[in-house]
Amino acid sequence: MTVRFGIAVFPGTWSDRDCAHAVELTGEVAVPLWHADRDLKGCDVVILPGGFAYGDYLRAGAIARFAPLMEAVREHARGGGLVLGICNGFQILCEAGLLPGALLRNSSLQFRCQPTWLRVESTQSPFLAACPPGQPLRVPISHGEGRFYAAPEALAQLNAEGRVALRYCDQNGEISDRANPNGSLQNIAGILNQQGNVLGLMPHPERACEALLGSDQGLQLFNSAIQHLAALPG
Amino acid sequence: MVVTLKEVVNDPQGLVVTDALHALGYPQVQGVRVGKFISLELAEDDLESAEARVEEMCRRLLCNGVIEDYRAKLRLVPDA
Amino acid sequence: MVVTLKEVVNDPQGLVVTDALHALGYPQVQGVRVGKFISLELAEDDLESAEARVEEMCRRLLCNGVIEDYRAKLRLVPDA
Amino acid sequence: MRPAAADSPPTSAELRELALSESEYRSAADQLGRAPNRLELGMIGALWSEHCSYKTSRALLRRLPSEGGRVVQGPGENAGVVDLGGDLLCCFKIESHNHPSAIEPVQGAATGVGGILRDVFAMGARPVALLDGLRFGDLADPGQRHRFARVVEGIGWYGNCIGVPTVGGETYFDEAYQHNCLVNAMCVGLVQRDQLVKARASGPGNSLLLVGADTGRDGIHGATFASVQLDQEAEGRRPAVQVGNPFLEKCLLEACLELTGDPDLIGLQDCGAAGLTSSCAEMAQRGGVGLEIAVEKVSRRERGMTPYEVMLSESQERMVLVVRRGSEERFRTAFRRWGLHCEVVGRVIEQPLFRITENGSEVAALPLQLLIAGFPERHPVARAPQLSSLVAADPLAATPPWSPEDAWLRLLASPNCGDRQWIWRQYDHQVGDDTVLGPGGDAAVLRLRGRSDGLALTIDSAHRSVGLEPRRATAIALAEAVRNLACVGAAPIGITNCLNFGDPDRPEIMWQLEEAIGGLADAARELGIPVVSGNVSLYNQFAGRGIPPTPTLGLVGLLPDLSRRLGAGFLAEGDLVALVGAPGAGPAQVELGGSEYQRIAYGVLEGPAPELDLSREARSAQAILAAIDHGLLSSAHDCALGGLAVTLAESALLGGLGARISPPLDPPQESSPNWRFGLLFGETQGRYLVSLPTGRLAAAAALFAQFNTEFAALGSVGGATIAVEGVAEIGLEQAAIAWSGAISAQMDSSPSPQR
Ligand SMILES: Nc1ncnc2c1ncn2[C@@H]1O[C@H](COP(=O)(O)OP(=O)(O)O)[C@@H](O)[C@H]1O
Ligand SMILES: [Mg+2]
Repeated sequence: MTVRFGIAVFPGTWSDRDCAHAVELTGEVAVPLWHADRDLKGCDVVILPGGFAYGDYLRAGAIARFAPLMEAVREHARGGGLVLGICNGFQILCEAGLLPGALLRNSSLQFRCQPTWLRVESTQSPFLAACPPGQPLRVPISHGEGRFYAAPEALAQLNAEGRVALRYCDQNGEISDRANPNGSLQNIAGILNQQGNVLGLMPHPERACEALLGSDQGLQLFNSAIQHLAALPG
Repeated sequence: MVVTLKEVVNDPQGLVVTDALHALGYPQVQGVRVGKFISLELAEDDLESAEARVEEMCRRLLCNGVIEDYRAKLRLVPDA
Repeated sequence: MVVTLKEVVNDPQGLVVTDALHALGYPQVQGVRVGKFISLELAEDDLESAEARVEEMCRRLLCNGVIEDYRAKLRLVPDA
Repeated sequence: MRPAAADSPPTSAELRELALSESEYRSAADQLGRAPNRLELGMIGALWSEHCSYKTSRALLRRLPSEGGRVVQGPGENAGVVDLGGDLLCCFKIESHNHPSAIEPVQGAATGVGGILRDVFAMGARPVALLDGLRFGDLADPGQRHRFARVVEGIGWYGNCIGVPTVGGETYFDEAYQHNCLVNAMCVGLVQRDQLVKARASGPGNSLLLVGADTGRDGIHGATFASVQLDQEAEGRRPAVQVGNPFLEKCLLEACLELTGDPDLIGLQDCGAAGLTSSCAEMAQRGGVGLEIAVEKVSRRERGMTPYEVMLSESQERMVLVVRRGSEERFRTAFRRWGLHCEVVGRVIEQPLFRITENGSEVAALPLQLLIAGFPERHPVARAPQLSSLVAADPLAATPPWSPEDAWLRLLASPNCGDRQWIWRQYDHQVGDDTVLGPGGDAAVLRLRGRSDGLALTIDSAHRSVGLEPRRATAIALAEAVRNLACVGAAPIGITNCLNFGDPDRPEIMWQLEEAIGGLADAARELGIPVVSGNVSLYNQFAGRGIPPTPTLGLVGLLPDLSRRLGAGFLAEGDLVALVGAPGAGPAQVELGGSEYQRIAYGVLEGPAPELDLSREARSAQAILAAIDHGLLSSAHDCALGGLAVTLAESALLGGLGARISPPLDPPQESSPNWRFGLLFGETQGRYLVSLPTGRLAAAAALFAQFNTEFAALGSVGGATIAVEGVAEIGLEQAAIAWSGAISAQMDSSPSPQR
């Protein structure tokens, strides 16, 4: 059975092609999903890729979340379907209320494109189940508004429910301010919804799928999702 | 209307502006916060319903309640 | 204070927000422009000189005179 | 022809506003056989401006070689095009946005990027890379830091937002750029041969479409604005600054690329300088037809705009298309899908005329010949200034202010030799998933999907001696660019160039322009690389003072085998370090004239520029490529700014490994006791610093001998220091601190608050 990855395209999205490329590397199928459609074309996984949907005007993701496609994504998520929000996609998921918190301007006030190390904090999620525990992933970031914020209660709940998926760390998996590229609370790089089927992260796993380009460890997220779906009954 | 970051959310831009102003020789600057000023022209003749509408636009789009507060002031402009 | 793009200067953000509001079902929105709202606390007891200072800060740093205009409103706050 | 409503003759003030001379006005009136009306005059002024007409540089530009086996399109279209083989074409061009960036750094730089992107996708090519060439004054000056930070922010903002990686560039700081920062942007795109679009109109009756942003009163007279000195006057011209909209451009880009290859798409062109006037006139002229525009059909951003304002508006993010009659609706629908509105604003006509009508009545009618080619070419006097004594000066005469170690560290800590990461970490250099080598090396490398070869890109400007010897210093820029490509394993296939100069009406500046173009032309011929596109920016002048002549070259190269690519950093402890291509006795050169060491140690520019031997350069580049192809080398680094010492330190720092070399210490007899500084920091051309496994020494020596290229093993990689035996030695840690802080330490001390 092949897995169909739907890749959302909003006006201003740019990592859709990179995501499609990553999916092709896994041998599965990438299906473009147009923001104005309500149809997920029978996709098993929906990826909200990186970019600057609607120019990130007003707030990153603020306008994109109203796209007709997002209603279908919401449905999909509610039914337990897998949703992966990368960078701008993460911002959209937060604006849409599918994930808690918000992403603010980097504390440096500058855009940052650099490699980061990510510590996998929870293998609960289908996207992370296959990641070898205790082994940080090398995945680049590329954003100007990636500083994760959530109100204290929300933050406490995220931690309590094991929904912090990834934290910025150093090469040895140590969490430190030096390893925090954007000032995110508690070095948070990615979080999960309650059921764990929706993952949002600022780093770009689709850019870390080939050694030729510096790292292939981002592939683990895609493969993990594929294995999860393969294991499902029926 | 004015959309500002909640007090609890820290505002690095405000801090940098503060430092910059101190550096420029304005020690009397205590604290700066930077928000958005959105001016919006509405074709409505009834102030009441206009206020309700703006309220709604803020909640839905213009302001993100997780991190921001807003306040709106409406002014009736003859034959806008 | 409020820092806004000059009238003659194109405001892409305002245009996109306008379209978004129309799409959300607010046809009565005529035009939107997005600027900055900067709140600044000054330790000055004399309003006059405070105004002069703020004026100066705007010209020197807070407002980019090439494309932006500004207007400042000051309020005296007891023992700020 | 019937004069459209005649006006009173223009005042000299009006002509000045249009940057038209009295004689140019008379010439226009003569060719027209009548007095042009105001609108026509505005259109003529814009198209006859230096920016659009190249009336001063044109004759010189003809000297540049633009032929070559791979050349598909030379100068004359929106961008140059070379053949990569397998029906894949590479489309590239560099352009300046100096004046706007000087006035509003963020938006000026951003719209510069937007403009060059449009030039590339106007040809149907998908932009795959951006590069930027930057020049600023002394970073110690807070004003310069602010401007620099803002320009970097603007370039980053536009490129990051639109999703095209900025993979490389060049940055240089010198007081001489205090009042005229230079911002050059280069874009590289890829297109399948059958998708290539030309900016030509044809087929009378076919429709002219305008798509993208609404037209506002933006940058009216921007073209003329870019063609006059930047001075107090600039104050009044400020409206020429614009706010870019990368989001809109991203939609335009995708929509246009969906339409290329459509048989009904006849011509595509961006609206750049002089807006509709220039883009439409160019398209019509290239196609040998005429165009008619109904100005009221142009959708406006502001009320009450006159035909004059509409025709001369330089509103960003607009494209014009010529499509086959009957297919208009299809195109409009395609654009609407991307949220873009697209209007039919005119049609192609038989006569070679540019006709403008407003609600049916003619408001302008000009022969295209007059608009595009009617301007009198200008040939200002060129005279070489008296420089011989400066050139003759001995750069080794003065007593060195510092010890060799001290000087070495100071060079590493200078913003011109130091780490540039502070800049490029703000640029998305990876989007697109093709960046194999990003910023930070000698050249950027992109893979080509489904192929085993790769693309290499670099930007390089003239050696600092350019003020004294523009000809040689410009040739050096090309030689250096070729070495940069060779270091990663690529052979050059095309050049684009941006000529940033002062006021050409000053004889010494006209001389600089002639010499620089001559130097580029000769070197490009000798090295067999075609110049396929470029741009000229004159009047980079403030209060009577011009910038140093700054020809900036962008080169595209091909790596035959991507898997063989090399980096500049040392790879392995124990590897040998060798110097390739060093003429004569070995590395003991004393060429400090115009060197970076001379600049920071003495703050002067004197002495002869480094020797340049192009046939030697060609040979050694060949040799390096062969060595890389045979897998003999571990690293290769071009030996340029800062000389052997800085190059050695860079390879060490990039690899995180120390190194020790012992060059033969045989100072030329006549050289002063300062020859040590010459050895360390002399900027002798033609050299590569390479490292290789000891086991490959014999093979390498043999190979370089075959190419009759000097090869000298000087030492080895390893240890906690960087040492030139018997001359100077610095700690790796020490060096790392100096080098990595060169820019970031200064910049992060004063973060810029705006935006
Ligand atoms: N220095 C140069 N060398 C070669 N070609 C040049 C040079 N300057 C300009 N050109 C060519 O002249 C044409 C017009 O240049 P330009 O006005 O910058 O293009 P555009 O109008 O598309 O921005 C282009 O084809 C450009 O490649
Ligand atoms: Mg063009």
